[in-house]
Amino acid sequence: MIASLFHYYNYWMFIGLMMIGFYAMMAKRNLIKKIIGMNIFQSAIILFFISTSVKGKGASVPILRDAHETHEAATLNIMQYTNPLPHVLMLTAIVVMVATLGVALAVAILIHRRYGTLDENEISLRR
Amino acid sequence: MIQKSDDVIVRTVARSLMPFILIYGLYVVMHGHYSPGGGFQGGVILAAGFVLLTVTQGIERTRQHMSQKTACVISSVGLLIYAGIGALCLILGGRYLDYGRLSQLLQVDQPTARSLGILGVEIGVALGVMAVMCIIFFSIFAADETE
Amino acid sequence: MEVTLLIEATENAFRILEEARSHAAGIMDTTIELMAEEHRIIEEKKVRAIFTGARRRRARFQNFAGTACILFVFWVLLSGHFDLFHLTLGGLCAAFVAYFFHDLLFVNVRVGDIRTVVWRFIRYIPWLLGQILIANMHVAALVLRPKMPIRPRIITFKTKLETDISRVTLANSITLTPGTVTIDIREGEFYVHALSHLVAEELYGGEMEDRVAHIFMEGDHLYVQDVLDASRIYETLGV
Amino acid sequence: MKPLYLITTVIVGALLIYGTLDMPRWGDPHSPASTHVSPYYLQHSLVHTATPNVVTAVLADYRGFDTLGETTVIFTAGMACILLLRRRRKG
Amino acid sequence: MILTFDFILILFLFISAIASITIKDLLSAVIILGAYSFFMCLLWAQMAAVDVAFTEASVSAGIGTVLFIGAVSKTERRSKD
Amino acid sequence: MPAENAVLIIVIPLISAFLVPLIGRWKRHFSYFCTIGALATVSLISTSTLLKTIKEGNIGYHMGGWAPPFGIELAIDPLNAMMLVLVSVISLLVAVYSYRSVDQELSDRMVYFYTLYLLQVTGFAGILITGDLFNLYVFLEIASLSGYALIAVGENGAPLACFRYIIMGTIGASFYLLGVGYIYMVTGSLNMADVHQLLPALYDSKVIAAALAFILTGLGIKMALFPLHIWLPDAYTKAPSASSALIAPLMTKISLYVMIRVLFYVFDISILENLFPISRMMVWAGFAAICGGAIMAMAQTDFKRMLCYILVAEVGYIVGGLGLANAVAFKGAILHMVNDAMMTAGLFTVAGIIMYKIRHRDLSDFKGLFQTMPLTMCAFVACALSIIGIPPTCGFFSKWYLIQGGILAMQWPFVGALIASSLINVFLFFRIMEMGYSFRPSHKRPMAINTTETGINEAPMSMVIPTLGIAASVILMGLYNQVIVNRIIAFAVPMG
Repeated sequence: MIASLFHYYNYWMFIGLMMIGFYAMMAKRNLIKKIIGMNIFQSAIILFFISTSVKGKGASVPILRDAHETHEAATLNIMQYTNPLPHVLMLTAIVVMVATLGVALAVAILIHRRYGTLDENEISLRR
Repeated sequence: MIQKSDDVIVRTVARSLMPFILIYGLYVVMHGHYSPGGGFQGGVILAAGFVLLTVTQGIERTRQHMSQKTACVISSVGLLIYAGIGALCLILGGRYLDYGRLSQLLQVDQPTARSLGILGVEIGVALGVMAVMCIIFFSIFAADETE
Repeated sequence: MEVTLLIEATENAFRILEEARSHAAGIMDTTIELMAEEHRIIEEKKVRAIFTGARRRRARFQNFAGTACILFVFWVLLSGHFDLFHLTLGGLCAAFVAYFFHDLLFVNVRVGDIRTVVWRFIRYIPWLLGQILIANMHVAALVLRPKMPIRPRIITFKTKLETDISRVTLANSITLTPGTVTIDIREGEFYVHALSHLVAEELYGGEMEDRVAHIFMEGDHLYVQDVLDASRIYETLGV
Repeated sequence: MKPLYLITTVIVGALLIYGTLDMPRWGDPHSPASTHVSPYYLQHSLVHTATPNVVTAVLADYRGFDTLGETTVIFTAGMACILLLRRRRKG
Repeated sequence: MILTFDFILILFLFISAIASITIKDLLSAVIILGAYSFFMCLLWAQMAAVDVAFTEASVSAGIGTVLFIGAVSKTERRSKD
Repeated sequence: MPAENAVLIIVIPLISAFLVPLIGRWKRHFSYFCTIGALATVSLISTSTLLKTIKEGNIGYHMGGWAPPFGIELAIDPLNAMMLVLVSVISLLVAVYSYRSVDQELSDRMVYFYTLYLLQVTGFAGILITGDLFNLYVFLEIASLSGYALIAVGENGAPLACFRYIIMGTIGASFYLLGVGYIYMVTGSLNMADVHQLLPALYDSKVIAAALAFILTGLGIKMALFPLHIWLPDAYTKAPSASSALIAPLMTKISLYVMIRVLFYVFDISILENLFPISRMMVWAGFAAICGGAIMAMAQTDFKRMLCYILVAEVGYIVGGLGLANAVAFKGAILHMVNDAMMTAGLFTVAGIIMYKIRHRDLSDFKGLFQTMPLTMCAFVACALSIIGIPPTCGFFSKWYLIQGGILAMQWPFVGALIASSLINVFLFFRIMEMGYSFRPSHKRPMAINTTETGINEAPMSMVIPTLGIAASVILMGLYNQVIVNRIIAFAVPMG
């Protein structure tokens, strides 16, 4: 159990962060708070993906050190570089995150223009 | 409406810092091959330069360099560069986004052609991201005024 | 009877004279006004010509070239790739940014000659570094003394500098010097936080302000540095 | 309503933790994620694309279509902001 | 892998995440969210994902926070929860 | 260049979406013609692709020339070729239809509306065509983001409804992404075909169970499966009529398609029995959705809102049909997916026309419409009969397959719910038709001002003709349903 805790703590950390964001998305009544929760939620998912790319001790940034590295040398050195694929995916996910953020904030401003408040309870009263 | 900052130090320093921010953004875009960075990061840094210009010099001054309309055009052009490079590869007889085909056009070997293709794509991405970030920023910050 | 007639005639004559004189004075006044107006218009035209015509174009080109050079040096410092391809890219980028944003680093409307300003600015830097060194020693001495005789205070003084850029240079120079921090500039009034009385004394002396004014060639004042420069010339002339 | 949300959160979290129990342990260099596809990129990116930064090579070339999509996402967000926040001209 | 550094970062992450969703002043919440993004970016840089960390630092901690501040200043600063 | 067709289907709307803001800056109305042109081309290309896949089999297009597990693959089989035709045709018809209502509702922002419209179609096409799990997420986000914007420009309550949709939709997409992450963790691949080969060895792993649960929940939110449907009625009711006519029929169907894709092409058909009682759960979810949707639909007085709840019920049919896990029900589910997209598109366009003419869409506003708007009501009747399931229309055949499948699988509650909801639909639509026939037009209505002597006051032809086209295709698809089932769907059914 202790061993598994040691091996998996990183996954569980991301799950904890994600649940904080998830709870804020559902339970908070202020719309900006919901968007903050959304941001936390999505970046925790990105943290999970990044943690799949880690390769133990000694693995470093996936930028080939020797710009003239031969094919064979690269094959030998695979363990020295972390896994680049999740990084690529998460670059995409970060951009998607900020795009969603922009649209959500625009809609929140639109709501504030119509109802004069951002609180869900007050909006349902003023409808 | 964003007025210009009333602190003369901030205003002047931000103004003279702006070209350096832009050149740093372009550096990040162009050196994505060798160091961390690339179109998105560079584009966002470029956009951050305009954000700095707006919050220090006021929105009127910024409009001389980047207005909502210009940003709209630039974003379309940036994305057209990306999609157009892909389509160019298609026209040259390869698969979509197969930059290796550009080697016939540029008279270089395949890996270099791919590297140049990546550079072109990154420039397109940077233009698009910069313009769109400016659009979002302007629309949110100028939300209560008429155009 | 004649006497009264004579008196009347004299009075009339005087009145006519008076009227003629006032008339003449009026004409003179309007002439002077008109001349002043003309003079002012010519002056204005001259000033506008400075800002719009060939000089402005020249200033713009100087700005563009200066910005491009500085940006290119910055690029080379960042890049670390010295092959032709990357240098060309850097040159293109620098030219691109400089073309669109040449009025940001330097102001387009300017009276003095930019080369002199740059040269004087470069000469200013060693003096500032020396000043910083001295102030460092000073503050270190203050702090290391067991009694720690620091007496923080905010001092204000009115500056005679006029342009934004010179004010900012002065403010940053003050901040760079240990022991003093510029908090705010409001309508020509500097608010500086100083560590002790002695540091403040130096500020009131105003040498730094004079030197900054000298860099940016701000007229109307006689500056210490100008006198020093001139004295050297007179020395060489042997006057 | 709040307890309901809390219960949902706990259930989702528990399901996620249940899923992690069979995963390769953290930082394992021999996990499938690090051995199936990604070594190919590390080996070949320099030969194929002359780009030492593997992330850039994968981003713009091997998975270039993803990046096109992602740029389109950003473009969509920009158009959406204009569409939503633009106000009619007065007069 | 510097384990202590990792733990401290994760601790900060949790603190800032909880703080940003509980604080009632929205502007502070947004700034704390920026700090959260920044800690996240440090954590990723520590996991050797430099590109992603760079992107997060510029996109999420930079522009994202600016957009949030814009939205808060255009709407309202107080929140009831 | 036949293989290039696959990528052109995505690239043409994409490039024209980038061109539309530039052209629209020059002449505003050209954006509309540009949209029409792009969508017409896409319809032609996708039709030819469908014919080609039927004749020659599946197409795999390797993006950038990289072989599948390393690059991104576009995979076309008869099922998604058919969906592509459906999407492109419906979006073309709705685009033609949309001009008048967009001009009325948001004339000054028309350019951006059509840009987002094209991006929406791009997103749909990308979701359908891609063979990569992560690429699917990217296109899902394109479709969702443009959908949010198209919905939020609607009438008064639209931004609030849209905000709920954004929150729910983001949770859904993030759950999908998490599921993909879990799959990637244990397989190391993102290509669907590759994962399909790697997965069977891992079926007893807890990771895969959690991944499947998260993917299905995420897609459930996107397709508005019953307990997760709460965002749908508000959002689609308040949306502008042009965007609701595009998004409402297609978004749910596309999510359903992704679910089919994930369940049967990424996972295996055996997952339905082996992993946990997932098929049982799907049938019950479908049952709950049918009951909930039908009952809520009865309580509505707003026509568009009623349609939204019917949509929820229809999603229930398809999910339940997939859960029945036999060939007949599967055919029925896929056929119903296609049919339902057509008939809901028809009904939403009719709702848009009524909205355009009368500015109201309460059920009471249908009074006397058969006299004033005969063509529109003709289309309405065709689509309504199809929703109810009356023989010559296509809705009957898919329901017939579904009921057969239910009987084969001995799922009596599901069959009962199907029949009951058909009866409820009879009640709902015959009430409207009765109103349309028997009552005189009410006088308080603003449109009754300029009726001609015959009393006909039809909407503009650019709106009516696409609606009639959809109605005609509803009937045609009913008549030729054997062809569709035997030639196309039979290839897609995994259990033969």
